[in-house]
Amino acid sequence: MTSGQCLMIVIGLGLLFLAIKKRFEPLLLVPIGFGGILANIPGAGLAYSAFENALHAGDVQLLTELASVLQSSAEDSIKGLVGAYAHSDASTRLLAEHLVADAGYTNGILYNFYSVAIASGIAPLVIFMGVGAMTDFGPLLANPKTLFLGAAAQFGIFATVLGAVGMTSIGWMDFSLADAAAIGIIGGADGPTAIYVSSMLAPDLLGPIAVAAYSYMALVPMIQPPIMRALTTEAERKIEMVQLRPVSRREKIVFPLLLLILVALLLPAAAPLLGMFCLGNLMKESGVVDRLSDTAQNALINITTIFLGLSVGSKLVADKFLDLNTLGILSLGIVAFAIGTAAGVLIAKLMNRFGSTPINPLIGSAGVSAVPMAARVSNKVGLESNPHNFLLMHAMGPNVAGVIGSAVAAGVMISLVGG
Amino acid sequence: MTSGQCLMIVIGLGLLFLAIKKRFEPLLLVPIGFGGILANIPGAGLAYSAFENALHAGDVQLLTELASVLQSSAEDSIKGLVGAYAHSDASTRLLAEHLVADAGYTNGILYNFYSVAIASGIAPLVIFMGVGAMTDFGPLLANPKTLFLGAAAQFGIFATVLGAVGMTSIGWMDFSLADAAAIGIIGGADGPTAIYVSSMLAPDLLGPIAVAAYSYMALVPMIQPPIMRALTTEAERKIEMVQLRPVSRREKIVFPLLLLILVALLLPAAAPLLGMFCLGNLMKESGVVDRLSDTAQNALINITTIFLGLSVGSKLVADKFLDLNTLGILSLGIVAFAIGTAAGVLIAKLMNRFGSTPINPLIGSAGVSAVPMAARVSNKVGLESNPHNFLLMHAMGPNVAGVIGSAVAAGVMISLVGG
Amino acid sequence: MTSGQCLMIVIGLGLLFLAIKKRFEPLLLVPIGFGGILANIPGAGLAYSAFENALHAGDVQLLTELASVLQSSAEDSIKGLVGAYAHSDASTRLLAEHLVADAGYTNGILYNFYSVAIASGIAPLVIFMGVGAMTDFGPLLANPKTLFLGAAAQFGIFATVLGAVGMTSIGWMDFSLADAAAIGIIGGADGPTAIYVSSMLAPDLLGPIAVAAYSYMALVPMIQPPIMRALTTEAERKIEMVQLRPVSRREKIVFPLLLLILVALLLPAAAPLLGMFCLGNLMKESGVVDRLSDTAQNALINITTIFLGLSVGSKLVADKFLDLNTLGILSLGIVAFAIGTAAGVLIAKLMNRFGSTPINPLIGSAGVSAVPMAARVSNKVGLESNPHNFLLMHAMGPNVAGVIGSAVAAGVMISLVGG
Amino acid sequence: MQSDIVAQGLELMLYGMGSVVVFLALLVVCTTVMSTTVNRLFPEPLPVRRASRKTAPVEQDEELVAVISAAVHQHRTR
Amino acid sequence: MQSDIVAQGLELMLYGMGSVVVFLALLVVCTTVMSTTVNRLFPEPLPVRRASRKTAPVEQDEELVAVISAAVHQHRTR
Amino acid sequence: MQSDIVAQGLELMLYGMGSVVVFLALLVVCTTVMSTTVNRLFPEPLPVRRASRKTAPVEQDEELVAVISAAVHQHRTR
Ligand code: NA
Ligand code: NA
Ligand code: NA
Repeated sequence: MTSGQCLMIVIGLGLLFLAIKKRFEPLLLVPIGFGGILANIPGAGLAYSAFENALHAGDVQLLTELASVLQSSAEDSIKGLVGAYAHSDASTRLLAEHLVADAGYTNGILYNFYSVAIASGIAPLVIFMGVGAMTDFGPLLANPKTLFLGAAAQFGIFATVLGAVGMTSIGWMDFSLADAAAIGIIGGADGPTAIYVSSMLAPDLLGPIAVAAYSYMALVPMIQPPIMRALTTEAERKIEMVQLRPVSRREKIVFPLLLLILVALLLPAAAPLLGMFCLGNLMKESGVVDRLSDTAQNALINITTIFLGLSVGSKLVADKFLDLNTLGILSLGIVAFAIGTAAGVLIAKLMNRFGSTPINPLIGSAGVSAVPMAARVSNKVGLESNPHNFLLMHAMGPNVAGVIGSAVAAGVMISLVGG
Repeated sequence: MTSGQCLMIVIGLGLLFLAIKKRFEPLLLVPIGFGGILANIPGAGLAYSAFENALHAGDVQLLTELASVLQSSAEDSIKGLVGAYAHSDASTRLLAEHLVADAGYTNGILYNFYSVAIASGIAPLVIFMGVGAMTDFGPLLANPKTLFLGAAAQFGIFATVLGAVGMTSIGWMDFSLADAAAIGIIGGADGPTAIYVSSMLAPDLLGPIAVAAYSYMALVPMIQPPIMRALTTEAERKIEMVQLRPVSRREKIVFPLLLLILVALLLPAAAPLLGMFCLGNLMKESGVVDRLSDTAQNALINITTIFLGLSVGSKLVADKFLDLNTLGILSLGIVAFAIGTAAGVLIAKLMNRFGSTPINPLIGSAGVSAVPMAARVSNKVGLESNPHNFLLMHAMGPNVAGVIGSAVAAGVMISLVGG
Repeated sequence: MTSGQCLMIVIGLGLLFLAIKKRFEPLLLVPIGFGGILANIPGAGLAYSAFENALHAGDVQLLTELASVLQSSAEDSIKGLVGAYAHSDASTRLLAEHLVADAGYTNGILYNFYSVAIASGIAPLVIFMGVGAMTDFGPLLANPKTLFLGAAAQFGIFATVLGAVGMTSIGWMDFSLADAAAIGIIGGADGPTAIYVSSMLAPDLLGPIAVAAYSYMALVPMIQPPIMRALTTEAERKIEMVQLRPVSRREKIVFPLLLLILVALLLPAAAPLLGMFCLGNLMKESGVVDRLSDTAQNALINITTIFLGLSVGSKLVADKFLDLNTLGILSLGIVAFAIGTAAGVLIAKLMNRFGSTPINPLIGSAGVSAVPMAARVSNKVGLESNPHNFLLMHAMGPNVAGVIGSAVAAGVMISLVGG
Repeated sequence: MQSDIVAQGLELMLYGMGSVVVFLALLVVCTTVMSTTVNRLFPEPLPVRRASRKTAPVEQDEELVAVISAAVHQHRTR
Repeated sequence: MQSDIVAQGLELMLYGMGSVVVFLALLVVCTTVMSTTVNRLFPEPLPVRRASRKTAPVEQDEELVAVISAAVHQHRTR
Repeated sequence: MQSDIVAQGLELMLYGMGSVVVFLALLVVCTTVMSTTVNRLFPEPLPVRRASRKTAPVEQDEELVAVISAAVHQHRTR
């Protein structure tokens, strides 16, 4: 066992501790942490492809053959051959895979899970459908202006992109623009969106990005309140908001379709994410396919979550995770959360100044999404200043707006950087 | 956005309206309609393969390379290259796929769903297993002669095949024999059977065939009653039937096995469909695997339905759906339903004339299947003439016989035309 | 229909009879028996790959082409071509597959199920996760010494390996060492473990091995009692055991992680099986992911069981199952159970002699696993001698230890023989 | 060729409809024979048990409903 | 090249944040229009039905709770 | 060669059975150590809580059963 594998197993156990004892997003961190341990079992190769397993365990003859197929010099290290493989064209890769298969090497089981669940893009989309089927757009429809708060909080995403490229330009890290975009999405506070984007733009960084996204989502009750208190006055925190109007069932049915049409017209790159989200929501609100909606919210999302978590865990393999970049990602991620929170609160203050109906700026922080944790934080901080002021339903508006906002940001990233 | 895509999105919204507002088979038409909208989002390419996405978005150099690989002239249009690809042998296709993959194009998500769920044949079979687990053969076993009504109603299928080839021979349409067979199956009034057959015999027509099948199944309460009234006298509609004998649990366990053995001996091409159907029914009736039976009727069939619906939706992409043939299919489909209904009623009248026990000819129309809608229609029309005459249980016999009948017809089609 | 197919259909019906009427492990034997019937439907080719279907149905020209691709003489029989295919390298196989695909042959549906569910290793692992989520390690933690009984009962596995190679050496059978190892695992009395090991070491024997494993597990109440009575005295059977101490929730959470770490350090080849088992158990005991644990115990394990059963059934195709080796496997399997039972009882007697706390040797037989049947047998036989002596909870310790023991044995086999 | 496809269609119709009718007719015969055999060899030991299994919860439910409605009545008339 | 990536990052930020704001602003407008239209054309026929559907079980539950707690009370004070 | 496979089988048996016993013996040791450590460092704070969590619904159920059976009794003896 290398020291790296040992360290990663300890990190996996640490994630399990946080998930089980501290209740940090346990639904994801239990399978991720466990998958991380499985991925680092020495000699088992569960997280490696057949090709990587052959490189780690193969004899000299096989390695020489592979090197000749990949037109790489035979003295190359494993890393060299992996690199040569990655840069070969598809037919050369196929040839190498044949050699490896004939020598009896197979994909590790976590590698298979990753291919089916994440590389194909299916698991995050299915989870997004389930989240859609659990989302109530009522508060958002009652007060559509809160969509601006969901937009504002996405500033954390783009500020982080700038931070990542800045760190690269001063030589601290080595991120490409695609890497920076994927790292920024951590600030969207939305697990499946972050996984979807990084599987497309920066699959190598998926492990740390997913771990950062879920960990910081769990830390929202610790990260946000100081920022919220620092940026608001006591008087602002006491603002009571007018009660939300009732929303008709028809509006709730039409809204996901409206959103879908807007996406179709303006932002096709966000269509998979927001499309599946809208489908889930439409299944729920239409009231005619309760069977499907229930399954999307239960059996299907649970099954997918297990395999998604294990697949993310497969990216915690030591030689990919233990890297200076991971530290960079973790520190950029928390900055993204902080900036998003601040931007949400500040824009809420601005809207309050220029709008007619009063807005408590504390609900601005809920715009980062992290549903429903961030909305609960808004409510809790509000109650500290005014024990009769329940902001929860008001904060749900920006909260679900934040989900839409970061999916839109994801679409923009993919269309600008991934093309 | 092309006008075709725009029209298809409107059609998708129309299907959703019918599903949600009019309750037209919402379990399928919600995902189909939604998938149809997703498939037509301009620039997203969700319903296209990597190859098609490359053709739509690729630069001149890639297109020239592809043309040379496919030995097609470089000036060919997209349609020409698609045709050349379809007629190439497997290794040429593989080569083209490599080129496309190296250029960074990937399959759309709906295309992937279609490949996994429908092209493999799995989704319709799994749904058929779930339907089997929900089917009660009791009324059929109590009165096996009603199987003849299930046979008679399949005449709609074969009459429609003749109609389709007739339309081709006079030049209105351009259907091959395989196309005609797949279109005819609409008359079977059985969604998964229609999808299964057309995925094998006419994948290009799967979109309109599935839409027609589910739409007309939802329209059964409007299509059937006038035909039933026209073909029967008031006296016939008043006929009361003798009460069904109780059926023992043993009979219900042996029946699916008997049906399976008969299929095995006589009609292997129907074995996948009827085999999965019998398995579902055996799981239910055996009473020893309630866990599996419950899952087949709930989580599994619901998950499969979502992906089946989206996959069918992927075939509603404008440049494949908007075609004169679609109009032909829609009009042939409704004729198939009408003929099937009429045949069922007429054979019931015939059996009534020559048999000893009275048969109300209204239950003949239930032979088209469309479980349990058609049986309810028989009951309702019967009650109009004789308010004390409940035909529902009597009509369930031909109703489930119709499922078997159209699966048998499907097997015959596949073995005769698909070979 | 060949006589072999006819016989196999009768065997399939026999398995269904045992499952439904005699309640022999119905959850597995219903889908296995049904799959066995489907696999032997003449002309349907449901259990064959596209290549095998082409060999059975193809014309002379195609067979000649295939023979030339596989560099086999054109006069070869089907068996010859299958052998040539199996021994070709991956690129030759790909070429043959292209030829076959171009000629319109496709994989049978059961063959597809087998590839996805078993050949990939996923289904047995998912079932093991579900079993882990249903397992209570409390009795084992209260009395860890019972792990030795779980170890002892695995002697049946290795004695059977010796028996299989012995039969080969005297010429009765023709088993390789890998075959012998896979056959031995039947003695582990653990369905998914047996399927997992034989899918890796002896896929050709998977059918009879799985059928033997599940049949004998169902026969545990008949196989074990005579052996238990023969090896113990009345006085020993009357021994009352001290009540088990309560086990804290923390211990139950730490135990699966402890087991995982030990596996990671000492036996990576057992990591997939025991890893998924521990994950399931951790999900249950942690109490923070009840959604996932419930799904793993219900929808997910049920869905997987259906497809696992059908996939095993695909290996009951006549020309692979009807073989002298099958008889050898069936007879070796029951010997394995008997030896495992005896070894468990004898070591329990030994521990009783040298240990301080009394152990009723009847709980030793529960070490073969077959959870919870074997533990119930221990309890029942104990009650015959002392009607106030409830051994059930005491026997659950060796019972779950037996699951761990045979998974460890599986890992040893795979690392020694499969490498 | 165009009349050819019509001929093929006709053939498909005749052969297909024939197969469906023959298959289902055979199924009628086999089902009737099976039902007779099963009911003669194993005369209804199970339907009764099943019925009792089914009615038990219904009775319980009825009882519960009776009890609760009685309690409601009592509650309202107090 | 290193300042180049910063320039690209800035561009991504401006264009991206702009797109998000424009898209969500448009969504605000469309949603407002949609809500107004829907509520004008189809004035709440459904919320009421839904409300009744929702409240029905609640009322029943309350009644049940009342009945049972009454019974419990009676049972205890006996 | 035929005695060869027997030799291999013997070797597999000895090595395999040995591994199983050693592994499970080690598991016995580790489990015992783990249980002692856990119970010493964190003396049963949880089992109690859990027990209470578990028994609560049972008590409620018993109460409900008591209430309902009382009502049934009352209902019958009226
Ligand atoms: Na967000
Ligand atoms: Na039908
Ligand atoms: Na065992």
